[in-house]
Amino acid sequence: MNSVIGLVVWIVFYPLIAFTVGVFLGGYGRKFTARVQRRVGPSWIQPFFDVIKLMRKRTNISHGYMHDISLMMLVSGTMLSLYFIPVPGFHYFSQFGDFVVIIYLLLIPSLGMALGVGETANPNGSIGISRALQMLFGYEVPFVLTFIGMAMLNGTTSMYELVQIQQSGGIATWGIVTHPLLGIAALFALQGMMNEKPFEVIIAPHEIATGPMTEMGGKYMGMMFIQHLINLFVELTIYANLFLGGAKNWFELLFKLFVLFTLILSVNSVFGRFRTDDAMRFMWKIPLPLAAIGVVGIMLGIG
Amino acid sequence: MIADNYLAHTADPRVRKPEAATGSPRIEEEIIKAIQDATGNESFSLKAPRRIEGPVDSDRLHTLASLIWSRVGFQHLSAISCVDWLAEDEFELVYHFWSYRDFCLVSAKTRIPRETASMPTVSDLWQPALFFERDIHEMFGVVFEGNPDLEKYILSDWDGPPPMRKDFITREFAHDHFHFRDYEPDWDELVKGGYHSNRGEGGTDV
Amino acid sequence: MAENKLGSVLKPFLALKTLGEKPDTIHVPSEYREACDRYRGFHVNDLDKCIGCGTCAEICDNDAIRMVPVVGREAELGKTEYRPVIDYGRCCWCALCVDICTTNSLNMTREYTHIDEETNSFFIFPDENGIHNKKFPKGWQANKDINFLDLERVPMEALGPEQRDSSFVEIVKGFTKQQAQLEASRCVACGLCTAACPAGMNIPEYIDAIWRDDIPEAGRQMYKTNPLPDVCGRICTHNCETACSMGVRGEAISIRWLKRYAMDAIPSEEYKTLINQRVVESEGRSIAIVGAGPAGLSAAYYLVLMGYKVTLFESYPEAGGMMRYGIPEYRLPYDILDKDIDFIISLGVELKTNTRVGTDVTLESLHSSYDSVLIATGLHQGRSTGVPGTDNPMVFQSIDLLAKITKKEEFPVEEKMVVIGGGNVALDIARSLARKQKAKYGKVNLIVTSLESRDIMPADEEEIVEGMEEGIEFHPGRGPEEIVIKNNKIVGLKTSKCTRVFDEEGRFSPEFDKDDIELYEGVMVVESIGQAPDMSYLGTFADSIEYDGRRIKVDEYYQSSENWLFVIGDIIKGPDVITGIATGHTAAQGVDNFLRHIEADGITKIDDILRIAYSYQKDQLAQITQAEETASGKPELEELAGKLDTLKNQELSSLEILDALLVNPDTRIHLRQELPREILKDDFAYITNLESLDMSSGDTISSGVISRLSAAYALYNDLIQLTRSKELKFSLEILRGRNDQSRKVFS
Amino acid sequence: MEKTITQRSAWDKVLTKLQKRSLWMLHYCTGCGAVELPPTMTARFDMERFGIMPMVTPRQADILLITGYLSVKTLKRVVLIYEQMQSPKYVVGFGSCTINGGMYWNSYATIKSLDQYIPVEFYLAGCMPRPEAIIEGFTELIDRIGEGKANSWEDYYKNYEFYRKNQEHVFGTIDTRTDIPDDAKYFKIGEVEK
Amino acid sequence: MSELVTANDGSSLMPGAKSLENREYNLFIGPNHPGVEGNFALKLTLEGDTIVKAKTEAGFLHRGFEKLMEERLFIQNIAIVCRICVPDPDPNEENYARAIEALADIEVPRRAQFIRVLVLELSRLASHLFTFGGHAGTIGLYTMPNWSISDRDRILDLFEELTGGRVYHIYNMPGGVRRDFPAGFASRVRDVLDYIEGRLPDYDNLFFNNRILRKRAVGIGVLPRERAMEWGTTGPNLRAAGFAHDVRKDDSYEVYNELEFDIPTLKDSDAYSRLMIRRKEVVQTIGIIRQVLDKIPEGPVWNKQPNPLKWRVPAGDVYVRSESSKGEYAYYMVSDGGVRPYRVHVRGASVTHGVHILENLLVGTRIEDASQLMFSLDACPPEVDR
Repeated sequence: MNSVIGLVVWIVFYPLIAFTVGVFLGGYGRKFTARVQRRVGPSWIQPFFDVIKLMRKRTNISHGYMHDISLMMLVSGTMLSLYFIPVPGFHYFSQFGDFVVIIYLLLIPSLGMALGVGETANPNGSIGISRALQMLFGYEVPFVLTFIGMAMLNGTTSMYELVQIQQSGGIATWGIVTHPLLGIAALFALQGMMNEKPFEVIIAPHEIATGPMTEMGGKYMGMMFIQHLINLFVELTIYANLFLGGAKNWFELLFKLFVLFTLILSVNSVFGRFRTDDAMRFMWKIPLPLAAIGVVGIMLGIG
Repeated sequence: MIADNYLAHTADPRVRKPEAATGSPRIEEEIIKAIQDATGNESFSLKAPRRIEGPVDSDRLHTLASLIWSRVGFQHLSAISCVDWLAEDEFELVYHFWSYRDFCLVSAKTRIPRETASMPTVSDLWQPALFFERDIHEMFGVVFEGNPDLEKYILSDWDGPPPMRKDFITREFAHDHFHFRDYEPDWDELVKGGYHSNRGEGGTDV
Repeated sequence: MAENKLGSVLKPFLALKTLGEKPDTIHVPSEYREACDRYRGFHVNDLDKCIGCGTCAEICDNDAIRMVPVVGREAELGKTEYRPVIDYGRCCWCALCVDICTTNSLNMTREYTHIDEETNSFFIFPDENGIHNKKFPKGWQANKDINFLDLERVPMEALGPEQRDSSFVEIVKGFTKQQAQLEASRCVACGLCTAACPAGMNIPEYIDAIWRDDIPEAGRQMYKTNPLPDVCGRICTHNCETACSMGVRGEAISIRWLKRYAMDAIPSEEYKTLINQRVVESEGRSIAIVGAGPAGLSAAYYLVLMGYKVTLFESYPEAGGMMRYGIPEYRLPYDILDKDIDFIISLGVELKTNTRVGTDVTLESLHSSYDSVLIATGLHQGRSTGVPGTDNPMVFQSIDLLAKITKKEEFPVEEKMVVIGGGNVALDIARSLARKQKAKYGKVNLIVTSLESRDIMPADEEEIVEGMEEGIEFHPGRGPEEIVIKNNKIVGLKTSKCTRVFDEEGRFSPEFDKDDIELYEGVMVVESIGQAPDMSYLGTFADSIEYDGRRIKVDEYYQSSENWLFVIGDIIKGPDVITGIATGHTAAQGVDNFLRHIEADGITKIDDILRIAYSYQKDQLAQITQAEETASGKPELEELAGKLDTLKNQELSSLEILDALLVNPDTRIHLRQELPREILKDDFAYITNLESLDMSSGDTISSGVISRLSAAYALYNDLIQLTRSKELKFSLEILRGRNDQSRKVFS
Repeated sequence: MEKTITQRSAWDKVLTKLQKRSLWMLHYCTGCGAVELPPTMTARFDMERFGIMPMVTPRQADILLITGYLSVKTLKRVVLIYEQMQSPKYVVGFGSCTINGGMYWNSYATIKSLDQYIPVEFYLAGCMPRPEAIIEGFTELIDRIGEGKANSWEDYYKNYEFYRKNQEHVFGTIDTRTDIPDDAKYFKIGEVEK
Repeated sequence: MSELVTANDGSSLMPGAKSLENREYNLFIGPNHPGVEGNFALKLTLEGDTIVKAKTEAGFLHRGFEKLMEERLFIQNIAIVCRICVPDPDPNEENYARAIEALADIEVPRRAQFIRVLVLELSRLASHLFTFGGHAGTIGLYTMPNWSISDRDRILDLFEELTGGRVYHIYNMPGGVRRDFPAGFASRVRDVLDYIEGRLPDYDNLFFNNRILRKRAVGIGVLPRERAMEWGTTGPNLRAAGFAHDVRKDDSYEVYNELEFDIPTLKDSDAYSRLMIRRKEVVQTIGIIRQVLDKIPEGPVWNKQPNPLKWRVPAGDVYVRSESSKGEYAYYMVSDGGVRPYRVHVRGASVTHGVHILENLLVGTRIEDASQLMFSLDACPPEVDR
C-alpha cells in the first residue's frame, strides 16, 4: 500500500522535479554561456520566468489539429521517456521498460514536431524539421550503437540494471571507464541530441529563424519550453546512467548532470554551428565509427 | 572583347607607384591626350590633381565610354550621378571612371532633356552601372535603354513622381501625407522649469 | 596567426578562461554611469543670459527649436521676451545650436535618460535645471576658439589722423562690395536691431539683400521706414548696433556702414527707377511742415507718397536742418545729404527756404491755408553753462559755430581753445575747430572737458578715439567753475572734479569736489552742453496748447491738443536723426488718420485689418456656400459647382491662415519670420491706395469705414495671394502651431 | 469593467511579478537606433540580466523596439509584425524620429509619429538613446508590467479603427491575416465599444 | 500580396512554397531576420538547400537623404550625413566636409587632418569589430559578438570623449574638426589600442582559427579577382580578391600619404578571406592610429568659416572619394553658389556589394551560408537605401 502511494506521489511529482532540475540546468546553461561571453547573465531560474511568461500569453495562432496534437506528442513523448529512466528513489517503470522503449519514446517528440511544424507550412519551419530529421539519423545511429554496446557488455537492455551494475562495481565499472570509445561517441551524440552547438542546425536563428519554433508562440512555445527543460534532464540522465554509473542519491545525480552539462556547454559556447551536411558528415565520421569500433570490440570480447 | 581588354589592363595594373600619383600633372595630360586620340573629344581637361572632366554629347557617351574602357584603361565605374537642372530643363548625367592603372578619375558629363530623358546604358561595359542606372531611373525617371532591370527597387512602395526631381518638394509631400504632432504641454508648469518624469538616473535634485 | 589550414579544434577552448575573469558588464542602471565631459546630452539654457535672438532655431536642421514668448520676460534693448523651446521629437543632439548661440546661454548637460509615454514631456523648455529639475554636470559647451559666428567686424577703412586732421573730407571710406557682403554675411537675422531702431527699419532684410547683392531691394527695404538712408548710413546713432546679438560675444555688425554701402551703390539719378516708390496722385489736401530737418523731410516724404501736397518751410538757405548745419562735413558730406533731400523733393514736395515761421510767415496763416501743420523746428538754441564769464564775446555756442562753418561764415579761430561738453555735438565742434586750427596754425591745441568721466561720455567711442588721434586733449570728469577772464580776454576755464553726474535714481544731479581745481588755458571757449528749442513762433497758440512738462503734449501720432498741429523731431523726442525720422513717419500716418477722421488707433493696426479681412472672407465664404447650395442637384450647373468647390477650398485655406494670424498675440513678429516684409510694414502704403479701389457698397457708410475696408481689402488681396502659395501654407501651419502655444503662455 | 487580463486576481499579480522577469524583444533593426542594440545585448551592458533576450520571430516576442525612423515600406512590415505578436506586447519608441519625425521631419519616405499607427508603451529620448538609456527603458518597462500599468497594447484593440485608418492612409489596404476583433473578444476589450 | 509576405520574415507561406513538386520554393530572409545585416531582405528561390535565384530587396531604410540635403544649409547637413552609414559614419562626415572644402577652396589645418584620420581609423576599427561579431553570429558563435562588440564599446567611449557622441559624431566640419583633443586623450587612445591589440590573440583562438569557422567560411562565395573587378567590388572585398586597391593610397586624402601602412591582400576571395582581410586591416589601422598619435602636430583644429546661416559655397562640382571600412565611399557635390547644396550624390560603399554582387554570389550557395555571405561582404543596407 505504502509503495502504491509512493508510486503515485512519484508519478505526480517526478515530472515536477525533472522540470525544476531542468529549470536550474537551463538557467545554469545560460549563466555559464554568459560568463564565457564575459557578461553576467540572467537569473538562475530564468527559464522558469520564461515559461510563466509564455504560458500567460495570448495564443491566437493555431494551424489546425495536427499542430495541437503534435505538441501533445512532443510533451507526452518526453514525459513518458522520463518515467522509464531510473533515478534515485524511482525506478518503478524502468524495471519494465528498457533501452528500446526509451529510444522509441525519445523519437516521438521529433516526429511530433515534424508533423506539427509541417502543418504550419512555414518554409523556415519545414527546413528546420527536415534538418531535425536528418540530424536524427546523424546522432541516433551512434547513440543506439552505444546503447547496444552497453547492453551487450552488461548483458541487459534494462537501464535500471545497468545502473545497478555500475553502482555496485564503483568507478571502475562505469561505462566511460570500461568503454571510453562508446562513452565518447555517446557524448558526441548527446551534443547533437541536445541541439547544442556545433550541432545546432535545427534552430539556427541566423539561417532559418529558429526553424521549427518560428510559428510557435505563447502557450505552444511554453509547452516546447517545458519539453525542452525536461528533455535536458532526460538526456543528461540517460547519459549519466549509461556511462557515469547512475547515482545513489539525488545529490550525486545532480552533481553528475552539472558536470556533464558543463562539458557540453563548454563546447557549445566556443564553437559555431556546422552546416547540416557537415554535421551529418561529422556524426557519421567520428561518433559512428567510434561507436561501431566499440561495439565490435565488445563483440570480440576485447572489452 | 571586354574580357580581353580587361585582362590586358589588369595584368599589372600598378604601373606607377601611388606616391607618384600626387602632384605631377604629366600623367593626367597623357590621359587627356589619350582620350583625345581615342575619341576625338578635345573638351576634357584637368580640373584638379587626379581629376579630369569634360562634357560629352549624350549620343556619343557610350562610344566614348567604351573607348575609355578599352584604350585608356578606366576599368572602375565609381558612380553615375544625375543632376536635375530644372531651370535649364535638363538632366546632367555624370559618369565617374577610375583607372586602377593611372590613379586618375575621369568625369564625363552629358546632358539630356528632362522631358524625354533617355540614355543608352553602359551596363554592358560596367556591371555596377546596373545598380546606378536603376537608381537614377527610380529617383529621376531617366530611362536607360538596354538596361535589363529597371524595376522599382528602393521605392517599390512608392507611387509618386520620381522624388529626386527638383520639382518634387519633399516637405510639402511630408506635410500632406504624414501626421505631425501637436504638442500640448502644460505651459505653466513648463515655464516654471522642468518636468518631473518618473524616471531618470543620476544628477542631484535642485 | 593561421598556423594550419584547417584551423584549430582545441584553441577555442582557451576562451573558457573568461570563466575565471570578472564579467565585462557595467551594472547599469543600478550603478549610474556618467557620460563624458563633452557629452551632447539634454539642453540647459541660462534664461537671464539668453536674449531670445532665435539663432538656435534658425540653425536647427530639424526645425526642433521654437521661440515662444515667456511670461515674466520683457522685451528690452537687445533682448526679446522669447526663449527657445526644444522638441525632443525632432532634436538630433548635433549641438549646432550650442555652437552658434550668440550668448553662450544654451548648453548641454551630461544627462541622457528621459523616458515617458506622455509625448508632451518631450517638448521641453530648457532652463538652468534641465529637463528633470536635476543638476547635472555640463556636457557639450560652446568653445571660444571654435564658434560659428563671425565675432569680428570687417575693418572699415578710414583716413589716418594725419590725412584727415586738416581737411573736411569724409573720414570713413565705406565698404567695398566684397567687404560689405562679408560683413552682411555675419548677420544672423535675429531682428533685435529692428526692435531697437526708433524707426523700426527692416535691418535683417536689407542686410540680406546686400548679402545677396540685390542693392535696389536693400534700398527699397530702407525707404519703407526711412527716407534718409544715406544720411543715416553715416551719422545714425545706431541703437541697432547696440542691440545687435552679435555684440554680446563679439562685435556688433556694422549695420550703419552697410546701409551706407547700399545707398552709395545706388547712383542718385537711378533712385527713382530703383526705389520705384509709388506716389499716389494728389487729392488736393495740403500740409505745411515747418523745418526741413530729418523729421520734417521724413514726414514730407511719407505724406507726399500718400497724395498730399506738402510744403516745407525752412529758415536756413538750404534744407537739411541739423544734418547740414549741425554735423560737420567730414562726417556727412553735403552732396550725400543733397542726394537724399533731392530725392524727396523730386517726388513733389515744395520747399520754401529762407522762410522763418514766426517772422516771415506766421503759424496762424499756415493754419488757415493748410489742412494740417507739422512743426519740426528742432533744437537750435545752444544752452549755456551759466558759469561766470559766459557773457564774454569769445564764449560761443557750438551750434552757432557749426552753422557758421556750414554757411562758410567767418568766426575767430584761436590758437588755444576749450570746448565744454562730452556729447557728439561737442566732439563735432571740437574736431571741426581742430581742423580749422590745423589749417590756420599748423597744430592742434584744443581741450575738451566734460562732466562725464571717460567711460560714460555720451559721445560715440570712435569719435573720441578719432578726436584723440587728431590731437584733441580730453579732460573728462570735470565740471566748469568759471571762465577766467583777464583784461576782457579769456585766459582759461577753471574746472573742478566731478564726483558724480547722476544720482541713484539716474537723474541728472552732478556733484563736484571743489578742492580739485584745474585751469585749462584757452583764449576761446565753446559751450556744447545741449540745445534748447526756440518755440517763439507758436505765438497765440502757445497759451492754448497743452503741455506735458516742458514739451508739448502729444499723442502716439504726435498730434498735439490742437488737432491740426503735429509736433515732431527733436523738439518732441530724441534728439537724434533716426528718432526724428521715426517721428516724421509716424506723424505722417497720424496726419493721414486725422484728415480722414479716423480714430488713430484703428487703421494702422494690422490686427484690425486682419480682422476686417477675416470677416470679409467669411462673408465671401457664406456667399459661395449659398451659391453651392443653389447649384447642388442641378446637372446643368455641375461645372459651376466644380469651380465653386475649388474656390471654396481656396477661401477656406485663406480663412484658416487669417485665423492663424489673428490669434497670434504678436502677429507682427511672427509675420516677420513668415511673410515678406511688404505685408507687414507697408500697411501704410495700402492706405495710400484707398481711392483707387472700387468699393461699390460705400454709399451708406462713412468714408472712414470705406477706407478701413479698402485698406483691409488691399491687404487682404495680397494676403490671399500669398496664402495660396504652398510654401507659405506650410510655414503657416507651423506658425499656427506656435500660435496655440503662445496663446497658452499668455493666458 | 475595465479590468484587464493582466490584473484579475491576487494570483494574477503574483504571476505578473514572475512574468515581468522574462521579456523577449523582437530582433528587428527598423532604423539606425538598432546600432545601439548589439552593445545592449552583449557583454558590456548585457540586457539578459533582466531576462531580456532577442527573439527572431514575432510570434515569441513581447517587445517591439522601433529603433528610430520608419519608412513607409518598413511601417507596413512593422504593422504586420505587430499584429503577429501575441498579446500582451509592448512597443517602445526609440529616439526623436518616433515622436515627431526627428531629423527626417521633411522626408517623403518616413512616418512622423509612431503612435498614429501602433500604440506605443513609452518613448526614449535621444538620437539615438545610449545603451544605458535603453537598459533604463527596459527596467522601466519591467516595473510597469509588474505594476500592471503597461497596457498600451489594449489600445490597439480598443481603437483598431483609428489605427487601421491611419495605416491605410499611408500605405493602403493590406491583409494582415490577423483577426484583431477576435483577439479583442478574447481579451473582452472589443465588447466595451459595442 | 506576394511582397507583403516578405514582411513577416517568412512566417507566412509564399505561394511558391506549395509547389514542392518541382522542388523549387521561395524563401524570404528579412527584413525582420537576424541573418541580414540591418533592415534588408533577400528573396531566395531554393532547390533543396541550394539557392538557385536570389533577389535583394532594399529601401526599408530609405529616407531620401540626397533630397533632404538639398533642403538644408551646408552646415546643417553635417548632422544628417553621418546617418547614411550607421556602423561607420565618419567617412560620410569627412567626405562631405572635404567636398565643401574642395568647392570653397578651404584649407584644413594639419592638426585637424590628423585628427580626421584618427577618427576615420577609429571608426574603421569599430566597424570591423562590429563585423567580426556579426559574422560570428551568423555561424552561431555568439561568444565572439559578445567579446568584439563590447570591445568596440571602448572605441565608442573614446568617440564620446572626443566628439560628444557615441555613434553619431557630427565632428568633421568644413574647415577642420569641431573640438581639439581633451586632456590626456592620446594616452587613452593608446590604452584602448593596446587593449584591442591584446585581445586579438583571444579572437584568433576563439574565432579566426576556429575549426568550424574555417569549415564554414572557406570556399563560400568565391569571387575571383577578374569577376570582382568587373562587378565593381571595392575596399576590403576587392583586396581579399588579391587586388591591392585602396583609396587611402591610390587617391590619397587628408594626410594618409604621410603615414606608412601596407595594403594587405589575400587571394582566395571567399568569405573567410574577406573576414581575414579585415582582421589584417585591424592591425594596419592600429598602426595608423599610433602613427597619427606620434606625428600629430600642434596647432589649430578649425579654420574659421563664415556665418553658417549665410554661407554660400562657390558654384561648381566635385567628386571626392574615400576608403571606408566597407569599400569606396564617394560624394558628388554640386553647388549652384547658394546656401544649400544643389545636389549631393552619395556613392555608398555597399551599393555594389549589397545588391549586385550579393545577388550573384548567393546563387549556388546553400541556405545556411546566405547570411554568412552577406556579412562577409559587409554590406550595409542604409548605404544602399540612403
